[in-house]
Amino acid sequence: MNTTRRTVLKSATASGVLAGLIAAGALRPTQVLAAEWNKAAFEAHDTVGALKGIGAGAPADSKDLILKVPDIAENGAVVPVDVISNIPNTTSISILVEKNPSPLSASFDFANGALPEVSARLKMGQTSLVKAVAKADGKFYTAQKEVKVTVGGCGG
Amino acid sequence: MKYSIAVVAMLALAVHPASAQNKGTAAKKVAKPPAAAPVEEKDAATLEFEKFRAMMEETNPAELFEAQGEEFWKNKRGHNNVSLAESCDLGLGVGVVKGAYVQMPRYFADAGKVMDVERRIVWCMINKQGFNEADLMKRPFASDSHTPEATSLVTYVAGQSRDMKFAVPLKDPHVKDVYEIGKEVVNYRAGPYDFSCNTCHGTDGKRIRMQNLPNISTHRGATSAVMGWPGYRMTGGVMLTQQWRMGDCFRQQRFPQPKYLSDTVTSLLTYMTANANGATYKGPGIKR
Amino acid sequence: MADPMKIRAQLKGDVTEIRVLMGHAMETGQRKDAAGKTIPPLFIQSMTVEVGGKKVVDGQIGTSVSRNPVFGFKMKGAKVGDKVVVSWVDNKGDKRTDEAAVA
Amino acid sequence: MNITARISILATALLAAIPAAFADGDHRAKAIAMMKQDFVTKGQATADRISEDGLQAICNRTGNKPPETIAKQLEADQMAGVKYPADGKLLGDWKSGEKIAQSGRGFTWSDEPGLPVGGNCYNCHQIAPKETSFGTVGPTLFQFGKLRGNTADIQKYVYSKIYNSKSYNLCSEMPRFGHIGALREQQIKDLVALLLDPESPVNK
Repeated sequence: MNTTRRTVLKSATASGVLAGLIAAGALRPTQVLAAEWNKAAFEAHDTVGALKGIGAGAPADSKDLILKVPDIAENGAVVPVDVISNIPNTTSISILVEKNPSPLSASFDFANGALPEVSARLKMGQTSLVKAVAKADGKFYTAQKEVKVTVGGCGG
Repeated sequence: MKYSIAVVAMLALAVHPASAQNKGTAAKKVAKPPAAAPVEEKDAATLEFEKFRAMMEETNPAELFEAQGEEFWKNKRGHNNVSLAESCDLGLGVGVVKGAYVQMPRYFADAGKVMDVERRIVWCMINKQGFNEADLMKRPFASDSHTPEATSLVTYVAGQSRDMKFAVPLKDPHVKDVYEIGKEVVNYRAGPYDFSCNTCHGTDGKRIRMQNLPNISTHRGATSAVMGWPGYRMTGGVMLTQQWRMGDCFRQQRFPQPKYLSDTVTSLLTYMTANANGATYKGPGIKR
Repeated sequence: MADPMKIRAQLKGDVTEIRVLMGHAMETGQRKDAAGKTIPPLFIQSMTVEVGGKKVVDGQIGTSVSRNPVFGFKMKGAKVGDKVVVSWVDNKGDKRTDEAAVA
Repeated sequence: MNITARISILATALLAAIPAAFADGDHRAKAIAMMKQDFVTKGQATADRISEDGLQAICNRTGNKPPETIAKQLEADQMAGVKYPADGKLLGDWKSGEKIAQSGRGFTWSDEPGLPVGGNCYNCHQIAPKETSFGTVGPTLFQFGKLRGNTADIQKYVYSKIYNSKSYNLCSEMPRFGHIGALREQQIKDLVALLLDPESPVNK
């Protein structure tokens, strides 16, 4: 089903064809709207590449983008990250971990009443900056914080 | 969506008062630690870890295993095609799970033994459902690719004692005897490093690296040692039981391996859980 | 087959909080097994949240999201009883859809 | 007579003379019998590790507080077994000492046998100030040399303490790293340097 949808999206760019499929009930609108996985952005090996991949060349620092992360993560395998955007008309939020092999972790688009905020849990290989990027009115904004990943003992 | 920033910031602080404090400590830390700073930073780190744990416990992946365990408990399974719900007595009557976990280990006359929850569940799987014993012993603990059914079952049964008080029946002389034996196991030094359980867990306020070490001879320490088990372990992302935990302690003690579901492990669990009697169990937890 | 998700959706004032817990290995493709063989990547790539028949969140994720992922979202405009449908698809085409109601 | 033999003779004599206050013989006997049944060899952690040696038996039966006269005698025995480097040099390289102090590997059933083992030092002690993830089972060793100096006597004390902690305190919680062959001579020298070398970050 997933493959079908992709094939349709790739081959049938003519909107008329899509509209026909929707009308015929072959596809639900939401599925049509779902974008292809952004391979270029997620597989980029540095932040510059990842930002370029999501269309955010040089995002501006913003105090209105709130990034909540622990100062020290007890375990790099599970680092809780909360992002809240107070920037008006925010439509998407992405989260990046600078020193991970592929920095882009996740990217969310919001619609239909969703508030521009998200909480997620990420893996971090080492102490690194965590970046949030928000898109609002076609512009990109960013905020960042360092999370220390500690050496573990026994126990747990 | 166009709410004022000030209001949102206030709301954020109200919801997460800790994050406000946190900014204070972070700022202090940046102010360059002098030579003796590590001790101060340790305290900040401990606070930070507690916050981190609280965040993680909001939504604990252990819930996934509780749900699986419930299926395993209620469905007819095994060679005898019977469910544990209709055949297994955890000490409060056949099929009763509510409150069973916090009253174990306990003595089971049908088995002639004091058993902890995992031992009892596996005993029921073998003796009531007709599972093959050797199969259940083969891979008793969770790995990346495999979570034993007994682990999910323990997680489910434990979840059914959430917010109830530990009440290991120490008045039962069988249980008391095993408790006293457990106390001796805790004291016993052996192996190349001369370690006993007490080397790390017999004094208040000690740490290994950043890990706090509960003093299991005290009510407070024993409570923190049994709390949060079974636990979802962030390292590896697997669900693990106290049977695993005790074995891994022995590994780090440089001891040989205790057999799965051994008397030794039951005796330790009896000692620790009974020392925690009266404390309220919070349900399956999350571990480093 | 993939394990069921746990979905919680709660209306507090006029904001609905949605939390989703997914059972998934989220293999990065960089780890090695005991035998030293690389474990191939296996991770959720996309997820959606629909409430009352409308898509509110459309997410794409990579390998660095933790094993057994947890996500939290918030929205306005939902009411008690609205159906919350969460779906994910991983890089091998495995997928899962579960639902809950706003409480 | 070798040391082990001597300890075991002394231990036997002592065990017979242990005051009744220390004896909870019934449950202890049951516990030991039970553990001998329950533990199995895994990897390098062989089942026989569950048996006490003479020193452990004394500490186990006296709540780690053996009568003073006997403790002194046995500590002296442990001290007699400490082997010092043939060249007489006790101060190694603090940089490799730091690495050894960081490592907690060795002797568990999941460790590969034969590899150099770690000192486990940071598990229990604060040492160099840069490492903030340190344990508190043992005392802080920060500024150890700065406070005590780097004299021949101190070097000898540190070397023998790491080699066999029980030569100073019979029921010390610290492993006998040299005595059991866990740390090699050069490793112990490097740890001595970590604690005493004026150039070591411990003493800065």
